[in-house]
Amino acid sequence: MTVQELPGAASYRPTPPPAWKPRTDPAPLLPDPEPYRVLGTDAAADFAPAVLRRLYAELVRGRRYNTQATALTKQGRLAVYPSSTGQEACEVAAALVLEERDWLFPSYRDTLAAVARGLDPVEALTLLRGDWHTGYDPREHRIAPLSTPLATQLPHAVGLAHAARLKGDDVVALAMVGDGGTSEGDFHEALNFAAVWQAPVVFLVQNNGFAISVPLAKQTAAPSLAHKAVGYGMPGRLVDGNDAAAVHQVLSEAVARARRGGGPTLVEAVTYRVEAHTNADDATRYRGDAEVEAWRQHDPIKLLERDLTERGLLDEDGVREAAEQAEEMAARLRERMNADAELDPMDLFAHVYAEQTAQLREQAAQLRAELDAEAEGDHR
Amino acid sequence: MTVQELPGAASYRPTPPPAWKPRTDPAPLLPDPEPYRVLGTDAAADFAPAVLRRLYAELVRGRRYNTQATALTKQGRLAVYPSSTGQEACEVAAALVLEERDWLFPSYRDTLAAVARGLDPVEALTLLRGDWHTGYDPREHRIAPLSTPLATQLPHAVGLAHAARLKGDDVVALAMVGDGGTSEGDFHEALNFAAVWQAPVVFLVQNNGFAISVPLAKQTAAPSLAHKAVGYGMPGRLVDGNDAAAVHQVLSEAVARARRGGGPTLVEAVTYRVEAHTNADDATRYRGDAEVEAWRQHDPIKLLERDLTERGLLDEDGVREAAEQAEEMAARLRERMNADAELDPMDLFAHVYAEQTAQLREQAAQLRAELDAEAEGDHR
Amino acid sequence: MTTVAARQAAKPATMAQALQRAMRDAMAEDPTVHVMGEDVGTLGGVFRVTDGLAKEFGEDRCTDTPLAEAGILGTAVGMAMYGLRPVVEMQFDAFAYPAFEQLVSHVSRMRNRTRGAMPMPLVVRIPYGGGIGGVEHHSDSSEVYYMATPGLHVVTPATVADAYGLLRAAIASDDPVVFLEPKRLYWSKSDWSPDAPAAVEPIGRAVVRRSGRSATLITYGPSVPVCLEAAEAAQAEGWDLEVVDLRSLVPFDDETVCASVRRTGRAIVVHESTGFAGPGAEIAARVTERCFHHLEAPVLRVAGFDIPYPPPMLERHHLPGVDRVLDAVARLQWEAGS
Amino acid sequence: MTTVAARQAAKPATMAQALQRAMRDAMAEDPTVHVMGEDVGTLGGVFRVTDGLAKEFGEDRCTDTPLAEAGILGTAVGMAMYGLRPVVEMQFDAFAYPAFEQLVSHVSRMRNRTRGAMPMPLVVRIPYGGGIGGVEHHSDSSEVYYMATPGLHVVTPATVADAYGLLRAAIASDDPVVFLEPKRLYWSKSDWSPDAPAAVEPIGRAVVRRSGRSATLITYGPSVPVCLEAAEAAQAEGWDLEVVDLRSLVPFDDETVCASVRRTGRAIVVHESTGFAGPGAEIAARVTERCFHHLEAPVLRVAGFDIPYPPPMLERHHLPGVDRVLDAVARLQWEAGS
Ligand SMILES: Cc1ncc(C[n+]2csc(CCOP(=O)(O)OP(=O)(O)O)c2C)c(N)n1
Ligand SMILES: Cc1ncc(C[n+]2csc(CCOP(=O)(O)OP(=O)(O)O)c2C)c(N)n1
Ligand SMILES: [Mg+2]
Ligand SMILES: [Mg+2]
Repeated sequence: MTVQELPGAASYRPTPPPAWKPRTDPAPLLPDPEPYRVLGTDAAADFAPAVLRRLYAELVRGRRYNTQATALTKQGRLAVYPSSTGQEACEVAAALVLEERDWLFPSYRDTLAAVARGLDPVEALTLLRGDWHTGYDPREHRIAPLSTPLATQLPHAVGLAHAARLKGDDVVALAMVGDGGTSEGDFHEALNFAAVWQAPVVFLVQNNGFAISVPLAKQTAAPSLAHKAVGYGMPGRLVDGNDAAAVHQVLSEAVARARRGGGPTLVEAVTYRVEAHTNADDATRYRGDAEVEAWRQHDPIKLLERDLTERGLLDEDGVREAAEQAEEMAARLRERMNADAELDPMDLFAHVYAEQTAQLREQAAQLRAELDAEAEGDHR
Repeated sequence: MTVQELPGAASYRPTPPPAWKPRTDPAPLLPDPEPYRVLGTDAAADFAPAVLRRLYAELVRGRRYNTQATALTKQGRLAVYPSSTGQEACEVAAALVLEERDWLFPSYRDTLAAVARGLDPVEALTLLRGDWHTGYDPREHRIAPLSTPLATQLPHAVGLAHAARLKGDDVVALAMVGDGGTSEGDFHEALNFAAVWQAPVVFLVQNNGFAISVPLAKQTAAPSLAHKAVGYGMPGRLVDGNDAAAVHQVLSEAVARARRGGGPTLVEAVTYRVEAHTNADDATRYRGDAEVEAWRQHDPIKLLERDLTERGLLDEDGVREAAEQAEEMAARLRERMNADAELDPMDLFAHVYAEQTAQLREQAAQLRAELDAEAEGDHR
Repeated sequence: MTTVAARQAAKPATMAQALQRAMRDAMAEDPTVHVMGEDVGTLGGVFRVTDGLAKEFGEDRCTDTPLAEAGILGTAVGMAMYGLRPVVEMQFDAFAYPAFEQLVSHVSRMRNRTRGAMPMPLVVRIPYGGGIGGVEHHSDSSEVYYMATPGLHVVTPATVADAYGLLRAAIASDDPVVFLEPKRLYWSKSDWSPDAPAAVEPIGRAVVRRSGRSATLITYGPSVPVCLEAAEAAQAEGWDLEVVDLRSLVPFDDETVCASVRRTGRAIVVHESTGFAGPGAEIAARVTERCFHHLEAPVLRVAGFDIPYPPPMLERHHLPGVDRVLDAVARLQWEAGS
Repeated sequence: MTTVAARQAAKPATMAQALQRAMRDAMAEDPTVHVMGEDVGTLGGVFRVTDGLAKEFGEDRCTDTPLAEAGILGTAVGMAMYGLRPVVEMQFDAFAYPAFEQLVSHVSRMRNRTRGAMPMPLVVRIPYGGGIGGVEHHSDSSEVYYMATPGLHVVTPATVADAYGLLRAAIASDDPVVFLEPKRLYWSKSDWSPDAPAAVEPIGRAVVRRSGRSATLITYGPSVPVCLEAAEAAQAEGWDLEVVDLRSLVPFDDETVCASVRRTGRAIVVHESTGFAGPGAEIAARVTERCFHHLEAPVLRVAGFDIPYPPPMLERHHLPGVDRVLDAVARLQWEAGS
């Protein structure tokens, strides 16, 4: 059986209008008009307490990670940091819904998702510290390289998921992108390939209201970003991105669907970027405090904390414990990031090709000579 | 009032989920489940007879144009010809719904649309004859250059329509693309810009079942291509692309909507490419005769002829007259295309820049010398 | 254009400010000039080069677009077709690549395709080059891709005054111009008055930034200050270096460059871009073709290594600095000749 | 790999057939090799280069993709990340431009980015060049864009045997290879057996196609036959020309090229691509750097003019033909030297 013959892929057949047949029913593909919520609703009662507790611990750690990383930029220990403060529910849920064999394709903002998946935070921050581009082995962690060209990681996720499926491996890829990234052609092409190939991919759009300074209203006129799904023939789901339980549930369902051969899903998580775009950005230029304040009231940690507390799943000790663990992580991170990275300039030539070309050997020799001269202090 | 403040553009505002407000209603954006039809339905009775007659004459001429152009490839008078035989209803309707001040953005297959709009067929065929790229002044005819990179003309149409609107000109752009072209990133980006800017553009997708050899089922898994519209926040319309009256009506409505500031529309016309992709293609490699035969029964000329005849709007004389006019056009075209194109090789350097650079002057002099030597027969 | 009375005194200004002023003046003079790109409106651009334009001219003249570079350039093509003069900003060098097809397949060919009937008077502004500690994809020197594409002009300023003058000339040009802005010179300052550039020549002329007799350094953009510094340092070692700032890579000013090389008999091309098939290849090849018998030594190239742009902590080893230029000067076979 | 017994007798074959055979053999030997692109499956490609592969190996191994070049290359990247070896077909040169960002920003940098942890063993096959009467956008020589991008190999065959050998080598390579197929040589024929290429060297070696003492023609791909013909014609005028077929533009075989130029003392680079910042610029510059004191004349370039590719009826004036090569040979300052 080829992929083209798998269910779903071929449902759209050109037939002469005289015999026009009903094609894929669009109705089930359309998102609900309201973002799905769990916390504060009846659905919360059914939610596994262990998962909620795990989410809580990770959210608290995640927030601390964000503030620590931002602090490191001020100390010159990171070149730049795009914070996901306020978006931790998405970051953490994306990591937790995956099995070890699955793959995560983060966007440039999603170091936290990588860390929540278990990646060493120092390795996750290598790109942003500036000692190398990718600080980890993507295959070891099944986390694609963090990289800045927006939406370009989405076709990678589709190709990888497709390859895994061709090989018969039970692997799902979860790919993250921002609201701004949905405007790129790569978003379109990735979703289309995924649907045609029925690849086991989940696309998670974090709609945080802005692409740097550009608000969503200048990015799209769609009813919601999730509505884009129907145009590819995949289901679109809209979820409250600050409700960790809801994001976890919607993503889990999408992952399960992909795993059982049901094809891709597009999930739009409505959230908000509480901090500036990066430490280098001045958000006051394009938005007011009132909007930010409103979103701070809808904070993912507060939402979950309230629910857990009300249901007796979290007490003061639990809160303190989570905070302490987060503080420990931050202290370790601070300490390790304060150590200077060990760098070998000759690495510049080491990995351009599998085998160094004669041309690069010449250039490496030149740099070697320069470094030696510099070391001997006899260079100009 | 800036464009961003115009109605529609800003309807999608990020608001915190606690105060989630109803956004653009997706329901009116969704296409009907069946392609819209006029001929053979009650709607035909309401249709202006003059328009139907005009459509008929143009369809007959268009078909003859297609067969003539294909014949010219066999005689070596055209480098290549992508025929729109079977798709004449779309080609002709696209041309007729526009006012003189409007702009047409054809895809590479749509020389017929350009001709139906009034362009000299020899000028329209210049690209395919090979004496130059664009054989006409796009501004004089308000027809963008016919060009092969698929879907790249769509953002041009959006930019032009947007510019006209900024200038306060009452101009609509109609852009054509194939089903295959909808997979390109440029399609996505163009539709998104159009919707955000509420540009007066109509996108006409001719879904003719194939992109060269690739059938629609390998191109998309969407319920229909028209369903892509909702993801951009514009209406999607599905129409029987062989029903000239239906295409004319749906496009007219979309043009009118664009003209009154209502923004862009995506129209999918379901049709069929009856001939091979081009004269160089062998369609038997990828599809059977039965499918082609079924579509021949749903021929746009036959459909319209039947309707007109039944309603007494066309008799044998009318049929003959249309055929004669078409034959005349073909004879003139044949004759003119049989004359060798007049070419000046020095034109190669004439239009690269507004002012020839010194570098090109050098190179032009080199070619001049070569040509002179060649003329004197003293070159090697 | 400006009267003597209206002339402003020269004051310290950054290159970013001069660029902003160039757009502002062009927009004020010509209502068909439109600025567009990601974050160019409300924010004023991530480098603040478009600061204040949206406020002064409205969002329809300085527009925050959706995040899609092919769409930005593609719609700009359509706007130019209707008679506007779009000035497009690509946020960073590597983020211009999605627009490559529109640039190569349409922008560069539209005039030629239509036998001059449909010119493409648009400017693509691209902040380029390294030295600012940017993470991957934020420091590319992509000029050779554009140089190798007939139909485009390719221009890059090295001084505050040229930033203004060249951008005005680019916007005024009836042909498409890829306008490369050296990121690390954005904050370079010099005394400058917006009136001065009335004297700036149209696109296509190189300028001798420093006269010398021993050898010619041919360079442009971010490497101009490096070469000037190297020339100063070389003085101590007995070399009197001439520095030519190309300003325009296309068209190429053979006249100025060759006049210098014929005088000095030795030349080095210096740029940040990778060397292999980089801009220096063309420059060295054409100078050699034209000045062969004046050359005492082969034209050398000092360029970035032939590697992907390095991470911030290693970029100083990649970028051609003063020492690397001086090393090359030393290799110019001084024993051989004059 | 093949035993002597299994060797097949050489028979006339076209370059297109040899390329098809290379993919077929690679797919048969290695189940991770996947062919993908527009129309490569059922149709066998618009040039029939993938003819029969889908039938033999199934549509999952030779896949008709949706019509989106960035998507094709982008998904191929993901497939390579999972351990496959995708062989991607771009239908024509100019239609590879939409994939430019994926190629430059990811394919070329992935190995370096991950310190070797994630190699990109993929091949991008691109039919390129003119001379087939193609309409606009169907005849570009885009090789310099790829040469200027570190991390890519760039390869192009000129013979039927090399078409097989180089494509096998490209598919076997652990690095990304841009494999440029000269369209107008697709139907060129020669006696060839699929066994022979066992002897073909790995990527990176040029070959002397014709020995000579007077001057070296450095060329590749579609211009190789032109140069060989020119060399024959030159014989009559008393010039004994050597012809070097580069085969691999990256890595560049300085050894073979420079050995030849040092011997002959004169060199001309010949290619279809536009000259300005074209491949010949690098070749001329590096040959000059390395062989300066052996050169009796500057290295000349015979290239396409610096214009957008012409319409079919005018392309013969643009393409470097035998006459233009001979004119350049005549300009090699014969009075000056040896
Ligand atoms: C292809 C590309 N274009 C432009 C940029 C510059 N840029 C970096 S982040 C950003 C905004 C991204 O917005 P969004 O996708 O909403 O993600 P968010 O920053 O909100 O997480 C832009 C324009 C880029 N990184 N890549
Ligand atoms: C960007 C680009 N990629 C590939 C091609 C090669 N090509 C020419 S026509 C065609 C198929 C187009 O199919 P569709 O969009 O459905 O239009 P149709 O031919 O059916 O009118 C392809 C792949 C091209 N012209 N442009
Ligand atoms: Mg965002
Ligand atoms: Mg089609």
